[in-house]
Amino acid sequence: MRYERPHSIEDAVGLLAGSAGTAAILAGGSDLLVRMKGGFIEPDLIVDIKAIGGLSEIRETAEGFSIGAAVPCAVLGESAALKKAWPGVVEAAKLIGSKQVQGRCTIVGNLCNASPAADSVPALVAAGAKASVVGPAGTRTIPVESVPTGPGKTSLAKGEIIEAILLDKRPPGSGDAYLRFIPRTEMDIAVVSAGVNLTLDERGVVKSARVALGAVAPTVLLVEEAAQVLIGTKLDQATLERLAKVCSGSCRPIDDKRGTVEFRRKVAGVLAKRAATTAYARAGGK
Amino acid sequence: MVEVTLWGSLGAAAGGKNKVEIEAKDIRELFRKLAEQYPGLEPLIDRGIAVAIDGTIYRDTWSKELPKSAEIFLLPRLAGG
Amino acid sequence: MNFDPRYSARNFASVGTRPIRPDGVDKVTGRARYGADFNMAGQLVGRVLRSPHAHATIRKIDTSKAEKLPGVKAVITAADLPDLTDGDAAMYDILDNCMARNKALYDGHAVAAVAAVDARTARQALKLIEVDYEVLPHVTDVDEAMKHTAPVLNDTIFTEGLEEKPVKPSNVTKRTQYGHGDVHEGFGHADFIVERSFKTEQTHQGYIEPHACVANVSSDGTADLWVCTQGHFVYRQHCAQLLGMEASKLRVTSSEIGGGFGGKTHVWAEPVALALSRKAGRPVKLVMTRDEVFRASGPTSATSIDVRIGARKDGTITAAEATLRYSCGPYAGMWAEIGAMTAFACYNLENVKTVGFEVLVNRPKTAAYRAPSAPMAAFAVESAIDELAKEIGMDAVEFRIRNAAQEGTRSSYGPVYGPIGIGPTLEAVKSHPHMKAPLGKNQGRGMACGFWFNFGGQTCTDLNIGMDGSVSLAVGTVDVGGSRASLSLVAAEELGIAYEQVKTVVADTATLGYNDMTDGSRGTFSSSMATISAARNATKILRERAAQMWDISVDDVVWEKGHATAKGEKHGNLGQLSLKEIAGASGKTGGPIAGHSELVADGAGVSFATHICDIEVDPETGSTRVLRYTVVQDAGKAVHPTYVEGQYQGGAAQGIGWALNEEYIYGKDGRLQNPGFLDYRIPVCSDLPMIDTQILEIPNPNHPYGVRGVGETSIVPPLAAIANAVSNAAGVRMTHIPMSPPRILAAIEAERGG
Amino acid sequence: MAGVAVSTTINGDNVEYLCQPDETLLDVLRDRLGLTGAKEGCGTGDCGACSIILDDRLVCSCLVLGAEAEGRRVETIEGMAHGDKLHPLQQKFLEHAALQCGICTPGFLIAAKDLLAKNPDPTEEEIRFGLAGNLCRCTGYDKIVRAVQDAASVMKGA
Repeated sequence: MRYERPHSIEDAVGLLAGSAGTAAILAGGSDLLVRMKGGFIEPDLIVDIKAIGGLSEIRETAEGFSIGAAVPCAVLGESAALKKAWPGVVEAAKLIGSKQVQGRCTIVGNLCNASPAADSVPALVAAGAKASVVGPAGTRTIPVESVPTGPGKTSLAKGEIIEAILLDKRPPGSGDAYLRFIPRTEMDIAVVSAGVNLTLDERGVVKSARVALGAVAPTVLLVEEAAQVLIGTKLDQATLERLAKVCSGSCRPIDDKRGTVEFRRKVAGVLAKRAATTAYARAGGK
Repeated sequence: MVEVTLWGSLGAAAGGKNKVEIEAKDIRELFRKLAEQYPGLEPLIDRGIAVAIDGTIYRDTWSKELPKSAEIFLLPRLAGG
Repeated sequence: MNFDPRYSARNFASVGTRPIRPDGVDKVTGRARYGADFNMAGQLVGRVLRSPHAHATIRKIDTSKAEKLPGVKAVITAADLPDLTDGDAAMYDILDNCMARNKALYDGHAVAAVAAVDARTARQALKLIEVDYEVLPHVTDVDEAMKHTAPVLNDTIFTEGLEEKPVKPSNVTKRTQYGHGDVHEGFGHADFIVERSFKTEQTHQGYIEPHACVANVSSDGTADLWVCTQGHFVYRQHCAQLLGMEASKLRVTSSEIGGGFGGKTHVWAEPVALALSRKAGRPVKLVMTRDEVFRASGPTSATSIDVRIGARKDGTITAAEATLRYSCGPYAGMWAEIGAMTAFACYNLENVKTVGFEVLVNRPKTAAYRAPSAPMAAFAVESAIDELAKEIGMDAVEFRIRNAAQEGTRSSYGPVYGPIGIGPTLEAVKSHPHMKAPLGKNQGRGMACGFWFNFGGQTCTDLNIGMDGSVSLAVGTVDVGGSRASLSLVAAEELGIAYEQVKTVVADTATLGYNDMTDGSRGTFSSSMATISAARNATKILRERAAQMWDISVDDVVWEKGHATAKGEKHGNLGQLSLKEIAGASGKTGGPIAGHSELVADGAGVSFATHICDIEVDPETGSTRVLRYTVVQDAGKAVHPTYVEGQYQGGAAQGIGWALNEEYIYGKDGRLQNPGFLDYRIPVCSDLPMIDTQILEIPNPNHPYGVRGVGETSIVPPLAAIANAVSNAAGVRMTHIPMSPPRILAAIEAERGG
Repeated sequence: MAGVAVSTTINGDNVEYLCQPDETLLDVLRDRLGLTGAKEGCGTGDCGACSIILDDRLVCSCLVLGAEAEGRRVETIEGMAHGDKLHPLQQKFLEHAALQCGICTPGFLIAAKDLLAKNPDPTEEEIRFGLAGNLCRCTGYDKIVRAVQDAASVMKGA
């Protein structure tokens, strides 16, 4: 086993592309080290990307925000501008693990771990976030929802690294929210979760919407039909009930140690309702 | 003479009796005579038996005297956490 | 010898104060050494290979490849731990649990172990051990295991305690029965009868420190063992017996212990570490991973309980019965029996009957967990009691007060009670402001009672007085939660000196007589009794020495407030001699001054508690929040009230976790799905409110200071108290613990739907 | 497997060590440097007993590789007291009996220190959520929360 700490993204890509055995990217390590401890993975090469220039920064660009792959989630919460623009994304990122884990874990790691229950992913999907991917063949930008392809699996090719997550600038009248259900108040993996992102017109009518559900299918679900339910409404009670019904109906959950099919279905709708209500208020709706 | 109540599985080992009368001044004598009169109890006594004297549970105190009018109960020896 | 343990009222100077514990600074600075914090020169790393199957015959184990791996110094299997138990069935079970013989009986059962120069090599070696398993059908559910169609774990088991000996083996090792009166007749007099079935899932003690030890066996047949344990003398006996050693040649030192709660009361991997060290000729350190702790060390029973209670309109219970089925893991236990004994212990019942069934399942060997077996029985009984009170239309507290046991009551497990505290705890609850606090929407209040026996047992202490007058107290009960502070207070009290003059340590097995372990809430109860006895023996010597110094008769010397005082007119001018002065002269008056005590600290006295809690339920998700929690419990006499409160709070918190979220989850394959703190959900800080405590002090007549055990009872009421609160908040009766959100939501939905 | 040479700062002292590439910082602290104050309760970041501060961030040292400490600042429980003067949190933990078995205590103290550094005047709820990454099985957290509250008021006054 080798441990490498390259100083450029090109070197990192080169190391990963050139590795003969199992290679792993180390940013926060909060998933990787757990998997190593459990004997689920024994990498031949660990590429620590934290020394690469720029990867540990949140940049505000003309288009919006670029969150480097090595930025710990705790830092997201410390960025006032990001928190103001994308409160739902930040609250999702801040729900991953404990304070201790917050100091290490990253949203890119959360995305690439490809767990259907990952906290930040439904919020990112609802936000329409994109991933900037660097690889041997160059750079490409893809929607975050196309990264995980199933539990533990991603669409990234050998040698590819997500260097940053990109979030758009916010039009006025926008708000997002993320809620998850856990049995305790902290430290759990989401049993089911919902991210909602809305933009309202001047009258408070929903103009555009994205609704994403976590832990109810092999990957995070972007529920187009749910967005349609919201668009054109002021989130009256009937709309919220319809939203809940659509969300519950679109779930394809499983029974496991964290919850049952019935529970996930039902609570997905409840959380979608509640997240939508919060997002609406954040967008300035009344 | 003290009247001794055998509880739980002890009764079965003493031939189905749940009360026996024994002439015993202390726990040691009680155990010895019980084992003599009811051989089925011997392995259970060896494994450990608790004696409740007027509601207070004693584990292995052979020298503990049995007051004449006392209520004597034999109980299994318990585990604690 | 001739120690009189009877209580006598007195004014305390030290006992009842709240000083800082003697081991405190080491623990806040990281210097305290726990099981895994000790190392020896040349030590090897021990690791255990565990069965991935819930039930399998071990046909063959080939260790040859592992043995050839460079860096591997020993590989052992059951062949290296031969059966030396000589017909002692309980020890044989412990041995088989340490290292499987013919069959692997649960997911995580040890089948082989290695010692290697480092962890990596040890891990690699485990992978090179080839085990040929024949996988057998398994059963993990307690009710399923009782069915005649269930796979039988051990075909030598024929249910004990039945009128006729069964002809076929089964998973039910024993049936036991308790009670008195005639329940059939009693139910005939009832105006209301509540009948319910309950289930509780298996929980783990959840101590934060995994099992850890360092074993060093020397070629001369002596050995040392450093280990985290609740009873190093017991571990010594177990290990010596299993390894064929003389007990005195095995010196066991108890490290600081990072929690036990019953789970560190018998050996798990320690004999394995010793066997590895014996084979390798080097010290071996063996530390369990968290995964191993969950898969292979002491959970409590899963249970299935039927309860039936009847009462008259006036609120008098006329009959109560319960059938209790407790899982034991793959080895016989007495867990259902304890449940059967404790179930109705809070009540004064004319007609009561409880029946317990001990059930074998393919799960880890059940170990004691804080008041073992009592919380589940209390959950079932106290839930039914609440429901019955509702049917009668009586207040839940009033109903319990009306039926509470008191001095003279025949307990449901047999004996007649002496002075007990159930009534006073209920009265305290009745008048507690918590009971009158307003509740909001979706909020409910519940209360429940709990009982535990408390134990005494063999105890030994040495109290040595230094020439400077300072006192060192050596005890043999492991300090799991501050007992060194309590015992220092007791020594100071009895000698009449300052707490700071006493330093209490836990001695190793070579330097003190045998002590039973710290279980059954006995640590402070027993060792304080032995400490008082030792101090009184020391005081006798102090008086003799003072008499010598004054050249008067010892009969004229009394011990008061840390001083020898000469009594009688002719000694009026002698003044006093302090302990320090007498100690300073000890070299001339006969040598060192010490007091010893070896006794069986019996008469622990039973313990009762009543808890109140407020819960909010989210009716849309089944989520719960504990809003307020109050513990009322009898301590006899609180030696160090802060640590008594700590026991109350800790037990309540464990009970809350059990009630709401903690459970072992097995897959269809019989493997444990959640062997980690991520999915085995013990309460985190933000899950809990402050836990208020009220200490009642009803002196134990069998302890000089009136002390009772306080450690365990506090885990007994929470399951029921929370179930009653949830039921009051959500309007549904919860019958399955833990009341996880999916279970609560399903119950609410079922209620709505039906 | 080639060892990684690491030069770092631990509790203000320069420290150099050689570790394996897959070795956690917790193992390095405990097994190579004799700093056994940080405990391994789970090895998966779920219990917080191995909490340390790494460049002003509270982390679980079981989720950090020893190799990653290169050039960084590590603070452990062993560096919390100043000589024989305990940190106010340490003192208050003793006074409030905020520990029973004490295995979680170093982790709690480090986490509480980090919490108060970032939020000197936390509410009870902020303390509870701030310490949610540290498991305690003995105390029910009551006395821990009170000790942190008391320490916060002492530190504000200082």
